[in-house]
Amino acid sequence: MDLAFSQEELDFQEDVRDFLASEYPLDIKEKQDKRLPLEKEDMITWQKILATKGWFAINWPKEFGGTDLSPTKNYILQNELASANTPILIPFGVNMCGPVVYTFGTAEQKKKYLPGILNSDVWWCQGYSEPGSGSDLASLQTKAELQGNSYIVNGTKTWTTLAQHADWIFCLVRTETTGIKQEGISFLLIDMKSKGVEVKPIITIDGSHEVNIVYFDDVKVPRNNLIGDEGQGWNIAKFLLRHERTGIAGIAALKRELKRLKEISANVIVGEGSLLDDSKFRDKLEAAEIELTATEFTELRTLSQISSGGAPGPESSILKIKGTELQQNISELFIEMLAYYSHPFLTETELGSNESIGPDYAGAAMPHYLNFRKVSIYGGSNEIQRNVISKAILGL
Amino acid sequence: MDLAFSQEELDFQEDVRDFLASEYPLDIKEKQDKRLPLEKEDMITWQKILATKGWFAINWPKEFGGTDLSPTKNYILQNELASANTPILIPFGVNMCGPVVYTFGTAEQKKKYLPGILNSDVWWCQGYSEPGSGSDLASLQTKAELQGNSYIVNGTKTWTTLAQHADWIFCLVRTETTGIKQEGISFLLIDMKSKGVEVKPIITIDGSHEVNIVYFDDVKVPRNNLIGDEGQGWNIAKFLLRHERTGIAGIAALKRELKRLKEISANVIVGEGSLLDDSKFRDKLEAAEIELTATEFTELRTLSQISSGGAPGPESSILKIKGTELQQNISELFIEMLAYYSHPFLTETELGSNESIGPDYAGAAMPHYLNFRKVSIYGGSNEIQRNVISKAILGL
Amino acid sequence: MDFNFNEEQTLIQRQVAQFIQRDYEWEKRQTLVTSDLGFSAENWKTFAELGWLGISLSENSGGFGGSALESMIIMEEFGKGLVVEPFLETVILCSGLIDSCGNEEQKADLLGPVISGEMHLALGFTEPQSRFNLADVTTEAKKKNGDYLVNGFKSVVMNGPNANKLIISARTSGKQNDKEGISLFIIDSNLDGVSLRNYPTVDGRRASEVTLENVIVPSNSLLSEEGNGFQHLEDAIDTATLAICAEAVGAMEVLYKTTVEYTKIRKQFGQAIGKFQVLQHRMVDMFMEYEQSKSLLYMATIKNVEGSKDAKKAISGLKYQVGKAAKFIGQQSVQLHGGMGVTEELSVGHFFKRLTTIITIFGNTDYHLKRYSQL
Amino acid sequence: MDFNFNEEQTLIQRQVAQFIQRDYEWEKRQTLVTSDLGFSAENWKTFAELGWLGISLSENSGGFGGSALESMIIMEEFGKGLVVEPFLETVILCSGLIDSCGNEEQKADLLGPVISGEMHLALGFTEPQSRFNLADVTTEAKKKNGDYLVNGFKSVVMNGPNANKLIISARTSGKQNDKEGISLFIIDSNLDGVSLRNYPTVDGRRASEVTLENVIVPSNSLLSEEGNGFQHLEDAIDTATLAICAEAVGAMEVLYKTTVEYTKIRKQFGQAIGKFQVLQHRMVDMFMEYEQSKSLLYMATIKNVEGSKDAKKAISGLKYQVGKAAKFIGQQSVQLHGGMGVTEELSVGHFFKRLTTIITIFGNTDYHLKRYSQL
Repeated sequence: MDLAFSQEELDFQEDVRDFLASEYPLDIKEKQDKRLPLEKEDMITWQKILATKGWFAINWPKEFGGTDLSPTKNYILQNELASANTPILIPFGVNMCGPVVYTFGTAEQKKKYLPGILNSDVWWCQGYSEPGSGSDLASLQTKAELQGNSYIVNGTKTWTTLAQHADWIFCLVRTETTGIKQEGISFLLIDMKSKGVEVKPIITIDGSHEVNIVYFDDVKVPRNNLIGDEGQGWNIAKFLLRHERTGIAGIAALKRELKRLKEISANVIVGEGSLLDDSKFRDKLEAAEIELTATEFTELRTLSQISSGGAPGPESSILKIKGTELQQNISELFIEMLAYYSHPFLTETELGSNESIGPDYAGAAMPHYLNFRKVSIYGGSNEIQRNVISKAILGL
Repeated sequence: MDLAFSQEELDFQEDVRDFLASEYPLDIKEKQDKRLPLEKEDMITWQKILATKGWFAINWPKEFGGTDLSPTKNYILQNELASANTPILIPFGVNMCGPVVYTFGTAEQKKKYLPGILNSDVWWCQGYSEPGSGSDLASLQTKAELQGNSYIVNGTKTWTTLAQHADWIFCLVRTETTGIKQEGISFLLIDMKSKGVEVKPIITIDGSHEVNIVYFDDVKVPRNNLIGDEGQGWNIAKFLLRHERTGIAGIAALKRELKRLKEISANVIVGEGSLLDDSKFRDKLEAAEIELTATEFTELRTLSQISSGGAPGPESSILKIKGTELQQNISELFIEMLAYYSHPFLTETELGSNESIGPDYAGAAMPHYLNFRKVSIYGGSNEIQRNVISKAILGL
Repeated sequence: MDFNFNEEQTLIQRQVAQFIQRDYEWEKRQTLVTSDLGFSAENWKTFAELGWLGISLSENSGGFGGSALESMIIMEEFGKGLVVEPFLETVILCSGLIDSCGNEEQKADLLGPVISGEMHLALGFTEPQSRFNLADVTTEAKKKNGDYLVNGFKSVVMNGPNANKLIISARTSGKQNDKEGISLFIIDSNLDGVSLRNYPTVDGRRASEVTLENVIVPSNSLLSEEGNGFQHLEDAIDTATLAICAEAVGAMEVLYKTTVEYTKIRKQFGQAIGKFQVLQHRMVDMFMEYEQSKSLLYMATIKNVEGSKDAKKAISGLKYQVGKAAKFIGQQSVQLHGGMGVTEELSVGHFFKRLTTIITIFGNTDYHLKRYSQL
Repeated sequence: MDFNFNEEQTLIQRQVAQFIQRDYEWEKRQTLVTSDLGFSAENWKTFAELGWLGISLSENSGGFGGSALESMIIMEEFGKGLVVEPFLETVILCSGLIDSCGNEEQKADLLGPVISGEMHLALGFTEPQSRFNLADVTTEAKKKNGDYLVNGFKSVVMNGPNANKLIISARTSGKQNDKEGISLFIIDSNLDGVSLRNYPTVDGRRASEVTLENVIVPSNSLLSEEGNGFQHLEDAIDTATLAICAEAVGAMEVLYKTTVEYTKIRKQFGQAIGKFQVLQHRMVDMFMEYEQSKSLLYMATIKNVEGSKDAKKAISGLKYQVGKAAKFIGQQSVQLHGGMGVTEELSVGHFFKRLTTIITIFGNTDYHLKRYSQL
């Protein structure tokens, strides 16, 4: 047992820091530091910069153009990126569609789709949820009927993150309506420019347009856009869920936010001292820090098991639960810290105009708090995660 | 809306205080103040003293020898008794068997059983739970078969509080094994001196002997010991549960204990100040006090509804939940206050010998904490109470 | 002891409830929120006509001589409709303050127009550094030629954009955080040197940052006496805390009930999600938090009406409980509504946002637990 | 980074686990608890024979040169068996202290017999008023004729009844609560003026109130140097805190698993209670509290072995988490066992009682959160 980094790992850490110091574009950094929304171009620019060092498709096997970074180096990289507050990567291409294509796709499909993901030229979104399906994903109704060499797709997907920017969508669709509902699901790639695809924004309580409804009205999709066999969609989705959850705790970003909270609250004056000297506030902050450290080491123990040959199992549900609880908890502490100054509610444009109400860190706090209500709902609600642990680990 | 007492009520309060000052026996008071266990005789003595003022069977209608005290006077009485730390009354006779007999019994049964309850000459215990039945009371198996003019009772009751002192037991027994399980249950009174009744102690984790297993082996019980009709037992039990829960929150005793905790902790030195000055400890104490006040006023609102003609409904489940949570919470704060001095674990005899380890209030704290684990389990566990509210109030 | 409303109070409750049900449909409310004014001038006229604007003011100010009990009744019903009209700010907070410590002239000048619906008021009692400490006042008022020269800054002034007059706390003597030396001034929003930056708040209301730069305020704008404003200010905030807690109790009732009903309809895995025991127990906890809040609301309100000596302590206990309950019920209502709970479309998110600001307004949960402990 | 045990460590773990399973049946343990000694002398001999008593002591003291990692492994397994033998007190707390700051003679005199199983030790580090403050020492030691004259009182001295020697903290200079001026003395329990009142504790162990009345202690009984005992004491308590947290993690594992298995068998309303979602989710929370505790245990132990600069902070974070988890898992295990959970008969109540004392020992949850914050 040891926690120390090897010399090689320390060198790698140095390398990442140097890279960030020289390559992280200042305009993007400024937006990030002010918690302002990024443009699509900002996100793509940053992904392309990361790709130059091979730090974009870090989990992909080398044969498909990935880096296959060791868990420890990955841990170091994530910590450095988060600590520098670089943009989060849009996971739908690189962490979701990519792995599905190189794992289940044909040689032709790999050739067609992987390069666009690797170089961030193609923006993907995810077509899973439907109105009414919620956590019961398998109840999905979007139908794909084979007619000749094409599927005719009809139905509605919802909560589709950043679909407004997307070139392609990967969908779970129903190719069979009889039998066990899971077995009638297939995994289909659809060009967003196809006739019959319509995207409608959903505005959320934080005032932002992040998610969408996507309508499919007699959309014609070539048969060879199917990944794997018909009826294999549910297995592919489960494969993805397992892989997605490792790292879902978002530890590195949480560490950064907690540090920021601590620094700011040390300068908020309350009575004779600072808010950080206030025992009630500080207790909550320190308790969150301990929980965060525990979650970090639970993740590291899980990674260590994977390194020793184990597969990521239902343990990753702990990381989803604890990580999202911490995200919500810390965003709530920002509100507590700001008190009345969390109430002004400017539009994104106003926020970007440098005319903040109150301290410059105030404007984004409430939108973040509101936006983070979603994290215990999506990706399998935390109630579902507890069901998973109950069944798969405790055997109940 | 008002909270003020009328002059008559204030006079009543004065009356109770005078009575306590002159009539509360010093030897019992001393045991109570030291949190030492009482003898059976102590409990009977105190009940008889209360009865002289008509403050024993306060809820009974006057025609059966009760006082039928108004809710507000009852509130005043309970507060004064608890504040003087008088012994709790054993409820099985006066609050349970009595109301059942005068509500469901025949004239003959009333004549036979009520006087012994009123004058505390007959000690009753309750035969409900069985090994295996737990919160699922209706699954009880103790059988009563009619043979001529007698029931032959076979089975086992458990968690029978203070059965070691009891003269009589009121039991739920199964007189019918087919059909809906609730409808085969009857309410039967059994003389503990009957042949075939055996009492075995259960020692609990606090080291005390409070509960028992009671075995019935071919016990012959006269047919006219049946209350109501055969099969009416479940309805009688439900009637009792509803009445039992009002006042179950034990607000008055909780107020006394919280006050005591506050007084003692103000004298426990921590660093420069007292434990009560310690923000973390004090926060818990104050939060408990607010919750206690809220529960008190929830109870008063419920009583006010009853006074205005409403029946005690499932709202009383809130009082059971909040009251027991507070009992457990406050007993836990005593442990926190005592720190290491909560660990010595003397027998009841040693505790009574004035040779306490640490401060004299220390010895009873851990036994109380351990003993109070039961309060969220018995009388319908707090999980069951939430099921009740969910169904009966929320309609889920 | 008696927990029933009298006949008159029952009547008011029914009247307000009827207004919410009949005249305050959700879609209409949503258009008000995004309108220029931010609420309905027509509704305000209705409030005036029905006498609600004067109900809690003393008879000698032209009001109906009601008490915090009547305000509680109105605010609890307003909470159920998520009413955005600035009743709390204009009537309870500012008019209540003037009613309790203004002189006859001020009462006549201001409260008449308030009661008839022609005047709006706002209270500037916080500064960027002050948090919940009402005594933390750096805005200065200096005597000059018989007038006062006021300089300073008031932050997040609720209803600021709509107010004809502002009441602000300013320091006429003493040091920052001294309770002595704080004075209250009624300032016309149009005075030279008063500038407002107006903005919407997350709960669909409006507030302002108020800059005061060499504002010359005539001495008859002083409320009560110079230097003794703190106690009046604290009392007014306490009364308003009761009222906002009543609003929260109303909002929590709607929110927990809406959630219960939603879970009876919403199906997952082939059954209504309200059949899942975990969600049932959570809703039971929501229900209990609501009931406990309501109990303390009634208790604290009656104690205040009766002038009990622990009335202020009761208010802090109440605000603590309401803060705790509002957070739990708000967050869990969103959670149990799933994705729909975070959309602008459903009312649940808006109730959640108002409950979120109520937690902070007049002191958050931590602040009031501490105050409870100190009183 | 690596979270795996090495071969030797894996071996120890298996050996201890085997002992618990084969030689520490529940009924046998229960007879030990009520026996005169309070544990098994035979088991202690076995510990000595298997080398466990010297495993964490340095080689120059005759030990095997292991670290807190080996102690953690043993204590985690001991926790699973609810072992009552005073390994924590004699070996980890006292021998560790002597090993780290005793002189050669003291090590030879005391640690040899400890390792061979012939010597028991106890540490008197608390006084009735001291709570968790190790520097709050009023017991006095005054130089007199080359010896020390010791007067004072040590409370709840764990393993006191069984100890051949006591190590106590006493003040040789300074004021109450000063960290400077505290000295550590090795005192023979039989010395004139030493009197013990022995009693059982709620977790089935033994402790003593120790009165020291004009006890003449020879100067070679001084551990380390006069007046500098505090740092050694604190280090020893920190090491012991790691160990008792390992015990708690072992106990919590058994407790949550026992509860899960019980709910699979126990039927109510016609089904296993483990099918009720509310209980399922509660057990998931118990499981997660256990896992989080285990993660911090490993982290804090490794940081201590590696001598990391935030090692002490990690220990306080760990004890906080363990305290929180032990309370939740302990209380809920009893709750989910229903009435059976509160009987002396089942093991669950005994695990609960030990976890309850562990929460307090070496500082409770509040204390360690505060210390975490200050470090």
